[in-house]
Amino acid sequence: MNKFAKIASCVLAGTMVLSTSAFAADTWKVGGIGPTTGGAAVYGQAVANAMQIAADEINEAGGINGYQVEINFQDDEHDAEKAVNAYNTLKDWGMQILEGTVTSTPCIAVAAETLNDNMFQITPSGSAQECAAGANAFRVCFTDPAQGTMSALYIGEHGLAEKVAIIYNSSDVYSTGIYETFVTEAESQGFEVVSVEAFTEDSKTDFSVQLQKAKEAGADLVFLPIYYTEASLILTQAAAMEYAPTFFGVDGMDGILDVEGFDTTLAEGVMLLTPFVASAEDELTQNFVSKFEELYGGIPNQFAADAYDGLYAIKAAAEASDLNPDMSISDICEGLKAGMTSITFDGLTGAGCTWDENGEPTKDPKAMVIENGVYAPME
Amino acid sequence: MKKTISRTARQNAITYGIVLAFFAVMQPLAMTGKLSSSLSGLLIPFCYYVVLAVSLNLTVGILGELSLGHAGFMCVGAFASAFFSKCVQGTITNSLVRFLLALLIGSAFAALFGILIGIPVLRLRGDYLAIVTLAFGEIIKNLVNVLFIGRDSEGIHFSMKDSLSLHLGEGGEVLVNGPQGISGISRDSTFILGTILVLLTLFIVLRLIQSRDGRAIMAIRDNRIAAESIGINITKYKLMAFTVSAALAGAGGVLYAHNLATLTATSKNFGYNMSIMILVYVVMGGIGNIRGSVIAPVVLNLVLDYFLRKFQLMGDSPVLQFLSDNRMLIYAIVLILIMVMTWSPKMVEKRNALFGRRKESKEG
Amino acid sequence: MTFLNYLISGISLGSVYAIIALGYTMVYGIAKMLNFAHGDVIMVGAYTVFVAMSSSGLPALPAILLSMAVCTVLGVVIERVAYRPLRGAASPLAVLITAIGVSYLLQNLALLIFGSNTKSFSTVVPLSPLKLAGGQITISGETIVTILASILIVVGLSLFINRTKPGQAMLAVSEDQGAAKLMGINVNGTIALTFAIGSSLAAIAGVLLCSAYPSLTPYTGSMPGIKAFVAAVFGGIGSIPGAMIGGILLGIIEIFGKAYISSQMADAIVFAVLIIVLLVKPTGILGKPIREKV
Amino acid sequence: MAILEVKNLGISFGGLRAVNEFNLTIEKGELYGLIGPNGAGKTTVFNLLTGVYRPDSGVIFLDGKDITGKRTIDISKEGIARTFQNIRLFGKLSVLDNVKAGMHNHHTYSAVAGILHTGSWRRAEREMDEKAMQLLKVFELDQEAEHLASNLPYGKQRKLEIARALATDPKLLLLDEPAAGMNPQETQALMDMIRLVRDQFDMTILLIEHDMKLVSGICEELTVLNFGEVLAQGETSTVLAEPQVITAYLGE
Repeated sequence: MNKFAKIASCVLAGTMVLSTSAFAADTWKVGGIGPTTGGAAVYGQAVANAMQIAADEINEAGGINGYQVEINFQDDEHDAEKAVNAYNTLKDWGMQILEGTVTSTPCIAVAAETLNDNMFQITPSGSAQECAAGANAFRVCFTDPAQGTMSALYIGEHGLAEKVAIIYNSSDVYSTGIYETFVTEAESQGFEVVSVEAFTEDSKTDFSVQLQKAKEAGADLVFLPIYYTEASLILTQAAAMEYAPTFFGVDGMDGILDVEGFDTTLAEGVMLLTPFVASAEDELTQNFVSKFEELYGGIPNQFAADAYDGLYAIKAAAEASDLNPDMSISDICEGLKAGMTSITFDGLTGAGCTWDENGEPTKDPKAMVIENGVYAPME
Repeated sequence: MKKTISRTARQNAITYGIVLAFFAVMQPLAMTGKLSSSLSGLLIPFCYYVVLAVSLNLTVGILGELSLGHAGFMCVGAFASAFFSKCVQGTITNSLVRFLLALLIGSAFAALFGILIGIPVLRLRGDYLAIVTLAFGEIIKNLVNVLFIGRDSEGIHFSMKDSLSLHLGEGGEVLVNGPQGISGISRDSTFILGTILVLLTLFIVLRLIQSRDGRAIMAIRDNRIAAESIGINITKYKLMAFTVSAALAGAGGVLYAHNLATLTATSKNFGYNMSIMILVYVVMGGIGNIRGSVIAPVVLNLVLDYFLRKFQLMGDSPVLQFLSDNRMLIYAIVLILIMVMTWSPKMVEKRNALFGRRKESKEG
Repeated sequence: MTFLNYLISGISLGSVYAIIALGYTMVYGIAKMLNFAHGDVIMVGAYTVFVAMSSSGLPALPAILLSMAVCTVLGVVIERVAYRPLRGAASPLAVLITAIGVSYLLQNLALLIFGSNTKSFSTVVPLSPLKLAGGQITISGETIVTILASILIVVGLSLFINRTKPGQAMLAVSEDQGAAKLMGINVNGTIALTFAIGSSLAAIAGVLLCSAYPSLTPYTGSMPGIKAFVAAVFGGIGSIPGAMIGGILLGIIEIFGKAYISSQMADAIVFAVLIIVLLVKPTGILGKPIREKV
Repeated sequence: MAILEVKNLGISFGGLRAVNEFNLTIEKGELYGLIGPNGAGKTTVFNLLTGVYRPDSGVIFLDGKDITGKRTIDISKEGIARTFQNIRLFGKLSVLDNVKAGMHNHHTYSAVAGILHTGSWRRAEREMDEKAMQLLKVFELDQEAEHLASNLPYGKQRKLEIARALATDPKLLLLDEPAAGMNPQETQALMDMIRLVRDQFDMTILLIEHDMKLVSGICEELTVLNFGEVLAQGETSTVLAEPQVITAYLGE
């Protein structure tokens, strides 16, 4: 025990030394937070990688207002407490701007901290309403309520179905948020929600019951406000039981075609609302996708695109307000807030995107349908 | 016999002293802003992890039963107290009063669950008890995730399906929102309150151990049949230890809930992962060794959330970068190494040969 | 008809739990330790097959054999490096915590090597689904193979343990390690062999798990591992037929809970049933009652 | 009046009649022996007397009170204490605490008092300490009061177990093979000690023993069990001379 105590005191002594780190303000220090380990690692890693790509591009082109950008990405294991730890670590590093966090719950916890510090925060993919509640907080992605409403509207307006079934993840904030607003909007649309079934983080291998219920209720469209990992299993299992309704997803569905080893014919005819399409022909997307593939392997998903856009939005806003890294964190925040609401931004996830004072983006999702293994725009 | 009392009293004083010394060093530094953000952000987590580890040690080390559902009690305490705080945020504005009431409510709820679970479950033994406590923790987590409570002018509404089923009227507010849990909780936890809670936990646990009841609990641990033969009520004392442990875990949960702006129940924070994490603290600090349970959580959290994160900032070396990028991997290796070094009979033998056999007499 | 469909789904899911539980229960029964890393060995087995088939283009059977070999070696190495030094430690919890460390280690190594992207696992089962009642009921090839494999493993393990010399040694070790040693049994060797067999079973389980539910990440093994552990306890941990029965029952309960009570509360239902079963029968369905001698 | 009176006691385990029609009367202050070959049901009798097993038939009276079918802890409160064939101490507790645990039901205070260290705690703990040290002195364990029970040598562990049983302040003390594993010198010392316990504490003792020397040396009366049945009962010297007893023992 004594030895343990001694080691502990040494550890603490070391800690004190480390805590005094001076930093020079000749670069932009942009922090990132997201899960790079644990079950949600795929999203955090995508964001970390895309931020690095964007930063390298920006630096090569001369930086933001002539100053280089430095990125530091910290793991939050998709946990609120760890996210705050990560945030504090980044503060010690000298972070001036936060791009994060990737997932909603940690984002809400960190948003309370950034509000307190008046640190500018833009979350690439924290979609819960509260993620961008503070005046200092912005987001790149749509909110969950927006996605739910838009999906129901789209299905209703285009008369895609009469009977709709929903399968959602009841232990996930994102999924539950979309599901609830979808149902609310559905009431005023010309279709009926005939079956609502959930699954949880701890039992997401077998979906036969949920599919069986949808089938029995005669649903001709199944709405999947979930991520593509589970969606790929649902498609496989639906095919096995020869149930072939239209599957309609949201931005979390993006990435399904790139699951290594996935039989993409199963995804044929799947529809989704997403602001980003990796196969788009425009130069911006092509450039990003090819860089991502080259550096990290695999096709970038929605999260990566949001993160890439996020950093470019910061750049645009900083340039609009003519900021430099010598300013205080709070001044940078005020400047970026002003900048964000004034810019019109063309990015991977939409052209002509603007932000309001609540930090919410205005852009159009693209409705896509999977045809011959690739996305095709729907009309 | 005088000597016995004074020796344990001295040992306990050292334990309290460690906590107080830590507080005395950290608090002024944190107050004056000399402490790095990352370290001051860890101070409250240190407190609740210590409370959780010490309380679990009561079950594992003193009662001698393996519980894998400790986070379940933490979850009950956290949600009960956060719900309370959320409800009275407008009416009780003094954060200290609110926190103390929340602490009482959180611990009381956790204790209640401790009794409810304990009565049927404590008849089981060993690994079967472990698996049932794990099951209980998972049930709590699952139920919290489908719990929706809202409030409007008509009063409190409740649903186990979704927030739409609450049918809230105009201006209604969802207080507990299923997987999104409770957000906008007043952040009433402070390092001072945390330290007081740690001291209180130590006070209760250490004094309980040295009392007649503690003796009975440890007698059951060492030999159930003999304990019964001298007239010790097994069920009563098992339940007592289990309930106190649950109540203290609930108190830890209260501190946790009021430290972050949002409270959700995931497998990371309230599932078996957390229960196992707390067990790691207990075993690493020494089963039945209360002081170890004070030190181990602090050291392990420092390693995982402080040093491994900081390595990256210490220089441009690719080695440091690798360590930081793979902190969970390094942590796993550190965990295995420490376990093998401290517990393997061969290592223990070597250590005893090196340092003499004083360890033996210090136990208990 | 719906009921039958649910029943079949339950059996399909249960057969996967069963085959994982078999490895769990065997290691528990003989080495008397909860090997929390078992689920992660399953994940390693699945990745091995995935890499062998998709990158090296091996056919299914050699890939599975390779995966069994890899997992066997892995199991023996884990046992030697992380578990054996703690045999005879002052508390059995020490090795439990080490097992948790090994579990974290395997997950994070896989994350480092294979990345976090989900891999879709293509099935190794060439059987087409069995259709009954004019196509209203379908039993997938994976389910048939998994059940057959489980039965084969139950029979094979039972024969091995009861009829062979190393099997008898395992029995002796499981009864009393000290006494077994005095009888001249190589306890370390026997336990290493147990881990070798348990881990090669994990490889098979991994392949079948991912064939039935084709989604592979570094964390794939963890939750099914816990569920299989629950299944093993259900059936009476240490009992080989018990693991199979427990696994299938668990699958059926999970599916029925989802279908007839609430899909949101499936986990709570499964675990509540487990608690009730253990309260009625404290050592599981086929577990031997513990009688303490006074 | 008899301290212990057992009539027609019996129990079966899965068809096997482990103890059948067992009768026994022990007077206050007596040193009584229960002997018999292995598997004769001696320890089963102890387990029936202490409530570990519930008898199928028969009654047990302790000091005139019917205690048949009561739970172990209640029987302990009524006044039967025991030791075990394979020593059962609280290994991780100190020697002193082992004895104090034995006084569990005699010096009580609430858990809250124990945590707040109120007057009742102080009084009870002080009394317990004093009494326990006295007991330990009798058993020559006072020097080891602070040692962990598991660190004591075998012989002293046996003594400690007796001390702990006495700490419950029993009317009847049951000793299950107290001399098991002891050499002749130790057995001799043990015999002296058992006599001492009887005299000093005015105790009634029922003991199970294999060691004939010990039995014939200290027991005033004997019951011989064989296959769960009473083979012979009465004064020690008479019983040991009975031919069926000799056969049962030689036949073992």
